[in-house]
Amino acid sequence: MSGILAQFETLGATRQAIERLRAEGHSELDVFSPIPAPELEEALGIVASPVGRWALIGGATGFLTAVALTGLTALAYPLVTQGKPILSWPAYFIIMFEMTILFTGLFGFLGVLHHTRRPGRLSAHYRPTFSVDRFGVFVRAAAGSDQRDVEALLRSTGAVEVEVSA
Amino acid sequence: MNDGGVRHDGSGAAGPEPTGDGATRREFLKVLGVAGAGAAATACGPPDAGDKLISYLIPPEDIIPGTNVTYATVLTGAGPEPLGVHATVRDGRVIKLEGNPDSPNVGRLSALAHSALQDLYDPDRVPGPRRRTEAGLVEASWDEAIAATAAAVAAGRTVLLTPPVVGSAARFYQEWAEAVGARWVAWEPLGLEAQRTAQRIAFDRDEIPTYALERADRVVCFGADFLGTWLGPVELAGRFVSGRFVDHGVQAKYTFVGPRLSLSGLKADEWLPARTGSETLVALATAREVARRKADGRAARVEATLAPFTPEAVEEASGITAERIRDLAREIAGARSPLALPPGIAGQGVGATDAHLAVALLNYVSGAHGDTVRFDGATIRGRHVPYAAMAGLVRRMGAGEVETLIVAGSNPAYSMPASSGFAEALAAVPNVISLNPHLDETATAAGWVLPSHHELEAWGDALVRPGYMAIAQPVMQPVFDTRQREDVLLQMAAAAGSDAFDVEDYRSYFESVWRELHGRMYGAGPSFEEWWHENLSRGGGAVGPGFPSDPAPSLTAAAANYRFAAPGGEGDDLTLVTYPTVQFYDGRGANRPWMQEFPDAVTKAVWNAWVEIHPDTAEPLGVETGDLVEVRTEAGSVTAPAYVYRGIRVDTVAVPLGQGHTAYGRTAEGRGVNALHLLDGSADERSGALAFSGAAVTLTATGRSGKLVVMQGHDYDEDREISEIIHFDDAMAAVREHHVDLTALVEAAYDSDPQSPYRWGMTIDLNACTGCGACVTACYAENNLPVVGEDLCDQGREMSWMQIMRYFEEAEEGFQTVHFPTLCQQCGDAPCEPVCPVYAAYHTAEGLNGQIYNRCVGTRYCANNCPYKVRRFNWFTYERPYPLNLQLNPDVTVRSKGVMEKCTFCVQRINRAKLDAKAEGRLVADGEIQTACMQSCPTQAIVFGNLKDPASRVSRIAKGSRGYRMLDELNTRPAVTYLKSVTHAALPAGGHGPGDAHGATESEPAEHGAAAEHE
Amino acid sequence: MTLRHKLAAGASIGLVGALLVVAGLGRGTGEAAGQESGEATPQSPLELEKVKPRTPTGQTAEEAIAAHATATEGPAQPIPFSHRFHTQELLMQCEYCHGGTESSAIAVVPSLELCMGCHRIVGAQHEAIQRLRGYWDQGQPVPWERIYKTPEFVQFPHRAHIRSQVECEECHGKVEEMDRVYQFASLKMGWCLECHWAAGEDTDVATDRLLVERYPPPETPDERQPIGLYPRRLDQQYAANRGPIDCFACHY
Amino acid sequence: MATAEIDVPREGLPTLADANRDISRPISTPYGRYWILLGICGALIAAAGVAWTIQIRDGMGVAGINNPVNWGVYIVTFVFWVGIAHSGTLISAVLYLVRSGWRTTINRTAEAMTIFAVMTAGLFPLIHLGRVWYFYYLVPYPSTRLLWPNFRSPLVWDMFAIGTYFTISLVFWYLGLIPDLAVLRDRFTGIKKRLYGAFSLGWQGTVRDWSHYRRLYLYLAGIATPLVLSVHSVVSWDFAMGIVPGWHSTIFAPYFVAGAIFSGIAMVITITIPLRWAFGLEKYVTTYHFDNMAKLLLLTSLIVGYAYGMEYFLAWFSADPIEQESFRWRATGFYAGPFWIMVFCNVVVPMSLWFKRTRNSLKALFVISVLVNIGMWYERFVIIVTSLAHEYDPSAWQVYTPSLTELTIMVGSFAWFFFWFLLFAKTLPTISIAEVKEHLAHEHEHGNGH
Repeated sequence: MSGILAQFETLGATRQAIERLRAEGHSELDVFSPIPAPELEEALGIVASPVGRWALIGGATGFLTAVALTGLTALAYPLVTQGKPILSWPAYFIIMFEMTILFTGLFGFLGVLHHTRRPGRLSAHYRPTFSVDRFGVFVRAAAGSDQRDVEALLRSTGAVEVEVSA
Repeated sequence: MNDGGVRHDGSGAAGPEPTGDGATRREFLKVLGVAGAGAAATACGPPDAGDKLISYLIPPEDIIPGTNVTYATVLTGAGPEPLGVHATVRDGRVIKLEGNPDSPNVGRLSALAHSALQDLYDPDRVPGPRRRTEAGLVEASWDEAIAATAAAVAAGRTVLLTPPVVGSAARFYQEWAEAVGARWVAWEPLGLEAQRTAQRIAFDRDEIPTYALERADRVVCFGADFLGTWLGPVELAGRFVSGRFVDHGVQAKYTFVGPRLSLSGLKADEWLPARTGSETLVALATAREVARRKADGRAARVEATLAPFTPEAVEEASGITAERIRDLAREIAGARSPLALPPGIAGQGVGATDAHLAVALLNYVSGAHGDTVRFDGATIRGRHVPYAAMAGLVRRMGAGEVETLIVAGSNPAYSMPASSGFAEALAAVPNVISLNPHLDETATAAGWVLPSHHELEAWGDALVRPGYMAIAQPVMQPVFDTRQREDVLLQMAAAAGSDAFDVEDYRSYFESVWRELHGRMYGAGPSFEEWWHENLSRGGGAVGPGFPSDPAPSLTAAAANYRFAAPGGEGDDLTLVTYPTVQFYDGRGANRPWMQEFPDAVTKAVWNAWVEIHPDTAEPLGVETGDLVEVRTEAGSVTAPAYVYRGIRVDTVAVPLGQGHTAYGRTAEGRGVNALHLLDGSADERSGALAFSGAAVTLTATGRSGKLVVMQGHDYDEDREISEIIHFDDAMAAVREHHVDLTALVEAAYDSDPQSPYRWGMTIDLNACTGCGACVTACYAENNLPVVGEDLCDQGREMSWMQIMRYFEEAEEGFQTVHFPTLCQQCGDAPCEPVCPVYAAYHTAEGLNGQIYNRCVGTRYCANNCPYKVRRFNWFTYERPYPLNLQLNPDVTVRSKGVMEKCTFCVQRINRAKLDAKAEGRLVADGEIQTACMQSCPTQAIVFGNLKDPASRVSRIAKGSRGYRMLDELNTRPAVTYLKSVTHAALPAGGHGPGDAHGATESEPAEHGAAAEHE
Repeated sequence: MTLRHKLAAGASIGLVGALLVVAGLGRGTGEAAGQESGEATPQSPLELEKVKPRTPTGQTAEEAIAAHATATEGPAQPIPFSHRFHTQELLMQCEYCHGGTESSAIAVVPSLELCMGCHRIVGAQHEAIQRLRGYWDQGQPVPWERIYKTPEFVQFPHRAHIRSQVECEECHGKVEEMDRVYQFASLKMGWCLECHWAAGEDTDVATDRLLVERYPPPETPDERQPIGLYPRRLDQQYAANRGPIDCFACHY
Repeated sequence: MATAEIDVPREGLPTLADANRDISRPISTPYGRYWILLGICGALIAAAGVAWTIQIRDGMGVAGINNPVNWGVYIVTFVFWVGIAHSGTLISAVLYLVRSGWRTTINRTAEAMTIFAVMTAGLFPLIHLGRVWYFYYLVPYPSTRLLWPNFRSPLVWDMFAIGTYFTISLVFWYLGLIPDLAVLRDRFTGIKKRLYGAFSLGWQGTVRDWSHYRRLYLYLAGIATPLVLSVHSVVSWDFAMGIVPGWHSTIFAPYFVAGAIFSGIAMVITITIPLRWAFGLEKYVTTYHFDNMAKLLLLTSLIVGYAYGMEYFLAWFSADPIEQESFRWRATGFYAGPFWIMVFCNVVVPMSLWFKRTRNSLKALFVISVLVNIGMWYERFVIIVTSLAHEYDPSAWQVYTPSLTELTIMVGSFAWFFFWFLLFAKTLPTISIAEVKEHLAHEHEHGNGH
C-alpha cells in the first residue's frame, strides 16, 4: 500500500513528528519503537490496553475453579481428618488464592498474545533497525502532493531516513 | 482368630499331599494363602489374571479354605513351664499361637512361646536326615539312618540325653532305655535341683511348692525372676498381679533382695541390694527377727538354729543395715499372709541349697508355710539330674565309657560351661546321634543328625497339674522331612532287635497310655473315643484324682537343726551374676529373629549380649554404655559392650545368658557372648546345682567402643505426663474421692462418627504391666511385622508397632520403674491425619486412625506429626526367607518399601467380629474382640473394647481414678487410657531428680542407642 | 458414579490440562477414560435382574467343548470346562461345586476329587475328561487359569457379600451362560464403590444401617467449635450406604 | 531534568546500539571454560541421578533419615531452593512497583535464577517420597478410585503454591524477554534467527504492542508480589501446621519469607559478580547496584536475626517445658555446631555491611554472600532436624546424620541449578536490553539538551 516510512533517532523527534502528523489529520500511523515509550502512546492517543480485562476474567475463573475443586472433591468422598469439618474453607482458601493468581497471569498472557498476534511474517514496514535504536513512523498517504507534504514534514521533524513506497 | 471352633487332629489340616519340597508348598500357598502373603500396595485395579488357580486334590474334611481353624495343643519347650496353646491354622499352616483358656496359663502366653512359630518355620532347621563324613554333612535316607544308628544302639553302652519330661514320654524313655539297654539321662540347664533338695531336707517332700502370690499381702523375693524366667512366669505373673487390686485397697508391698534388679526386681517397692550370695544371711536374719516377734511353736523349733544370725551379724557380709532387716521382719511378722520367694537362677551360687532352705525357714516361721506356700503338688516340673551328675557323665564320656550318645532335644555342647569339658568329652564318644531339629552346637558334633519334629508337628502330652494332663497334637503337616522323636527311637529299638514295643508308632503308644488312664478313671462311663476326642479338642483333660497329701508338711528335725555357714566378712572384689533373659531363656530363643529384636525388659538392648555395671563402677574405668569391657574369671573371659545400670550393686557385674552361639543358625551365630564361659563349673555341694553367680571377676576397660543398640533414647519421662506413678496412699485417697458416672461417655463427637455405635478404645494398667513383652511379640506374629536387624535398629528403624518403654522415676531412696507400653493411641483428634496429602491417614467412623498402605505415597509427614512416635516407615522391603514366610497372617497386608504403617488395634479382628455379629443381626459384644496384645498379656494389663458402650469393661476402667492419657495437654484425645502405676515407695514431692533438663543433657546424644558412645 | 462425582469431575476439567502436565501425560486421561467406559458398560451391578429359572437348550457335551474352544472372551482353560453346559444342561447348582464360599473369605474352588466324583463314569469317552482323569491319576491338581484376583492389599470377604444378598451375577456375570469364563467386572475401586455407595435398601439382612436403627448409639457430647460454615451432618455418613465406604473396611 | 538513574559517566554513556551489541555478545562469542563448567555440572547431575535410581530401587533406607527424624537433607535443600527462588520475583516485581530503577540491570538474571531455583526445589518433594511412582495420587484428577487429594494438607497447598509460583515467574520472565528476543532475531541469521524469531512471537515493537506489554507487566508485578509472600508462607506452614515443638509457631511465615529474600539476594550477588566479570558487563552492572543489594541483604539479615531471637523469647515466654527443652537442646545439644554456624553466617557476618567499604568491595561481598547461602542452608537444617530429633516422647529421642546418597543428590541439585543457569547465560541476554535502552534513551534525550 502506498505510504511513507520515516526513521527517527530520538524519542523527542518521533513524538514531535507524530503530533504534527496527527494535527495534519494523518491518524493512520504505524509507529515502531525500540523501547517502551509511554510518551508515544500519549501522542498517538492510545487508550488503556484491554489486557486488564483478560486478567480480571482469569482471576475470577481461577477462584471459582478452586472453590468447586476443593469443595466438591471433599464432598465426593467425605473423609474426616482430625475432627476437621468436611468443608474446611480456611484451609481451602489457600488453594483458591493460588489458583486465582495462576489464572490471572495465564489469561493476561493469552490477552497479550491475542492482541499482538499478526500473520506470521513481520509487517512490510518493519526494519531491523527498529529493534536497535531507530524509531519508525509509517504514514499512509496517496501518491502526489500529499506525499510530498508529508515527506517535507517528516524531514523537518528530524527524520534521518525516509522511504516512499508507492 | 478363632472362627473355626476348636478341632481335633490337625494332621489333616495341611493342603496338598505333603511333599518335603518347598516349591509345591509355596505354589499352593500362593493361591490359598491369598490375601497376606504377597507384596503390599502395588498399583490399584485388578492385576493381570495370569497366575494359576490350584485347588485341593482331596479336600480335608470340614476345612473351608480361607478360614481359620484352631487346634489345642501344649508347648513344653517354651520356657520353664508347659503352656497350653490354641494354634490358629489357616489353609494348612499355623499362623498364630494363643493361650489355651482351659489350661493353667488361662489363655496367656510368654514372648518366647509366641516365637515358637519362628522355631517351627526356622529356615535353619535340618531339612532331613544327614550323615557326617569327611566332606561334611551329606544327605541320607531315613532307612539307612535308622539302620546305622540302631546298630550303634545295639552295640550297647548307649546314653539317651533328653530334657526333663512329664507324662507319657517319661515312661516311654524309661521303657525304651530298658528295652535297648541304654541309660536315660534327663537334664535341664536352668534346673530346680537346689530347690527340690532344700524341700527334701526341710519337709521331706521332693516337690516344688505352689506360691500363692495372689493371696500374699507382704512379698519378699530373694532373687527369683518369677515374672520373667523362673518356675512359671506366665502363671506367677498372673497370680502376682491379681494380688494387686488397688481399687479395692489391696496391694502387697514387695521387697526385692539381691545384687541386681531383674525384670522382677524392677517391679519391687523396695530394694535391699544384698551382696551376691548373701541372700541366705538376710533370709536367716529376717527369719530370726520374725521368729522373735512371733514367738510361737514354729519359732521355738528353729530358735537355736537361727540364733547366731542377728541382723548386726549379717550386716557387714550382706551390706544391708540391721534396721532395714528389722523393718522387713517387723512388716513380715505383722502381715496377715506374707510370702518369701527363693533365689532363682541368678541367685544360684555355691550355697544354693542353703539359700532355699533359709527362705523355707523364713516362710515356716512367718506362717507362710501352708498358707501362701503350699505343697499341693500343683507345680509339676520334670525331674532331671543335677549339673554335678552331668559332670559325671562328661567324665565317663571322656573315659570312653559311653559308646553311643543320643541327644534328643537338648544342647549340652552349648549349655554346659566350657570349663566342664563337655565338648572334648563329646569328641571322645564314637557314635553321637542328634535328634535335635537344629544343627546346634551338639548336632554339629554328631555323626548322625536325625531331625525331629517341632513340638507343633508332634504328638505328646504333659502332666501340668495333679490329675490334669495336657495333650500335644500336630497342628500341621511337617514343614521338613522330619520325624517324631519318639518314633525314631521306636524304629531304632525295633531295628536294634528289641520287641519290647508292640506299637507301630508313638501316637498309638501314648494313646495306649491314655486308654490305661481312662480305664483306671472310669471303668464304665464315657467311651474312650469320645473322652479322648473331647480331651484332644480341649487340649487336655482330667486323668485322675487331685493331689492327695498334706499341703503343709511339718519341718524335719534335720532342717530345724541345720548348720548354716556362719556369716563371713566382707569380700571387696567384684562378683559375677549370670542370668537368663525372657527372650533367650537358656539360649533356645537365640535363633528366632523376633527374640533377637526383642528389647530386653531391663536394658532395652537388642541383638547382643552386654555387661551390666553400676555407674560408680563404670566411672573410674571411664566406661560408658556401649564401650567394650573384658570380664575375666578363673574359668575364662568374655568381652562385651558395657551397659551402665543403676539397678545393680557397685561390686557386682551381670551378664545375660543365651547368646554367643557358635552354631544353631544364621540369626544366633556369632551374636554376643556366651556367659557360661565365665563359670568354672563349681556347683552347690548339696544339690549339685551349677553356680550361676558368685564367681570373683576382674573388669577391665578395653578402650575400644563397641556397639550396643539400646531401643530407648532416654530413661526419664521429664515430667511430661507420660509414665505416671503414685504412692499407694494417694491412690487410695483418689479411689475414695473418685465418683464414677457409669452412664457418661469417655468420648467426644469427633472421636468417632456420632452415628456409629462403636468407638474402639483401650486401657493399659501400668500397675499390672511387668514389661515381659509378650504383647510385643504377639503383635509381631499377628500383624506380619518385619524384623530389620541390628544396624537398622541402631538407626531407629525398628518396625515394632508396640514398644514397652522402661521409665525410671526417682523415689525418696533409689528409684521406681514404670514399664510403659506405647502403641498408636488412635487419637480422636489425631495430628497425623490432616497432614496426609492423599488421605492415607484418616479417621474412621469408628474412631480409629486409618492407615491405608496402598494409598500411602510415603511423605512421612504423619510420622513427624505424631507426638507419640508410634508410626513406622518401611525403609526397605524386608525379606522373609522360606519357610518363615509361611507364618504370615493372610488377613493383614504385607507392607512393602516406602509405606507408613502403625498399630491398627488389630482391625482385621475387629472387622471379623463385626461380620460375625452382623450375621447374627447384633452389635459386637463387649469382650468379643481381643487385640493380639490384650489376648497375650499374662497380667491382663490391657483391655480393649467399645467406648461408646458406657457399661463396657474398657469404659468403666477408663473412668477409674487412676486413668490418664499420654501427653494429655496436647488434646489429641487418645483412645488409650493408661492407669497410673502404684507403689509403696515414698516418692519425692514433685521432683524427678535427673528427670528434668539436666537428665536430658547427660544423655542427650545417647539417643536411642544410636550413638551410645557419646554418653 | 454418583452425582457428587460427576460434579467433582466436571469441576476438575478446568484443571485437567494443567494437571496432565504435572501428572505425567496420559495417566490422568487413561484413568479418566477407564472411568467413563466403566460407566457406559451395562455392568453397573444394581441394574442386573435376578437369575431366570433355567431351561435346558439341548446343548450337547460336544457342542459345549467346541463352544469353549471357539469362545472369544477369557482365557482357554486346560480342561474345556463349560459352566453353561453344567448349569443350563445338567442343571447343577453353583453351590454344588463352590460350596463353602458363603462362610469363607475366599471363593472355594472345587477339588479335583469332586470333579472325579462324577467323571469317573460320566463322559469318560471325551478326550477332555480323559485328560482330567490323567491329572487325577498323577495326583496333580488342574492348573486352571485364574480369572478374578483382587490385589493383595484388598480384603474381600465373600461371605459378607453373600450374606448381604449380593447375587453372584452382580460381580461374576451370568456365568451360567458362559462357554468360557471371562472377567466380567473390572474390580476397580470405583466399581466396588458404585455398589457400596448406593443408598442402603431395606433388606432383611442386618446391614450397619439396620443395626444402627435397632441399637441407636448414645448421644455424644458435641465438642466442635460452632462455626456456621460447617455442615455437621456431612461427617455423619456411618451406615448411610449399602456397604461400608470406610477405607479400613477393605484395606488393612 | 530527571536525575541520572544509572551512574555511568555521561561521555562514556553507551549508545542504544552499544547496549544491543554488548549485552548480546556472550551469545555469539565462544568460551572454552564455559563448556568445561557445563561438563562438570552434567557429570554431577548424572551422579545424583544414579543415587536417586538406587534409592528408588532399594528404598528410602539408603538415606540417613530414621523414625523420629523423618525429614532430612532432602526437605532442607527443598526449602533452601524455594528460598533462593524468592529474590527474583521480588526484585522484578516489588522493586518495579516501587520504581527503584537499580533493579533494571539485574532483574533478568534474578528472574532466571528464580525459575531454575524452583525447578530445582520442585525435584525434592519427589525425591523424598517413599513411593515416588505414585506421586500422581497428589494430583486432583478424576480417577477410577474416585479419590481426591486432601486439600487440608499443607503438602497439597505446597504443590499448588510452588506450581503457581513457577508458572507466573515463567510468564513474567518470558514476557520481559520477548522484545530482547526480537533484538536477537534481528542481529542473527540462519537457524538462530529462525529460533529467536519463533520465540519472539513476531514482536516488532509497535507502540500499541508496547502498551499491551507494559500493562501486563504491571499486572504481573502486581500479582507476583502477594504471590511471593504466599509461597514461602505456605512452605513455612509445612512446619508450622505440625505440632512438633520448634515448628508449631505463628512467626514462621514472616520469618521464612524474610529468610527467603535474604538467601535470594545473597544468591543473586553470588552469581552476578562472576557473571559480570566473565561477560564484561561492568558498564551495565556497577557497584551502585551491588551497594543497593548489600543494603537489602543487611536489612533482611536484621529481620532474620530478630526472628531467631524471637523464637527463643517465645519458647521462654510460653512457659512450656517441652518447648523450652527443645530450644535449649537446639543450641547446646548434638546439633549445636550447625546452630552456631547458622547464627554466625546469617547474623554476625552481614553486620559488616554497615560499612560502605565492605559494600563496595566485590570480593568482600562475594565472600559474605556465599557465607550467607551456607548459613541459610544450615538454618533450614537446624529448624527441621533438631526439632524432630528431640520431640515429646523422650524415649524416642534419636539423632540423624545424612547419608552419602543424600549428600550426592544435594550436590547434584546445585549442579542442576547451575547447568540451567549456564545454558541461560549463553543463549539469552542476561540483562534486559529493552529496559537498559529505555534508560539510555532518556539519558541521551537530556544529553542532547532537548
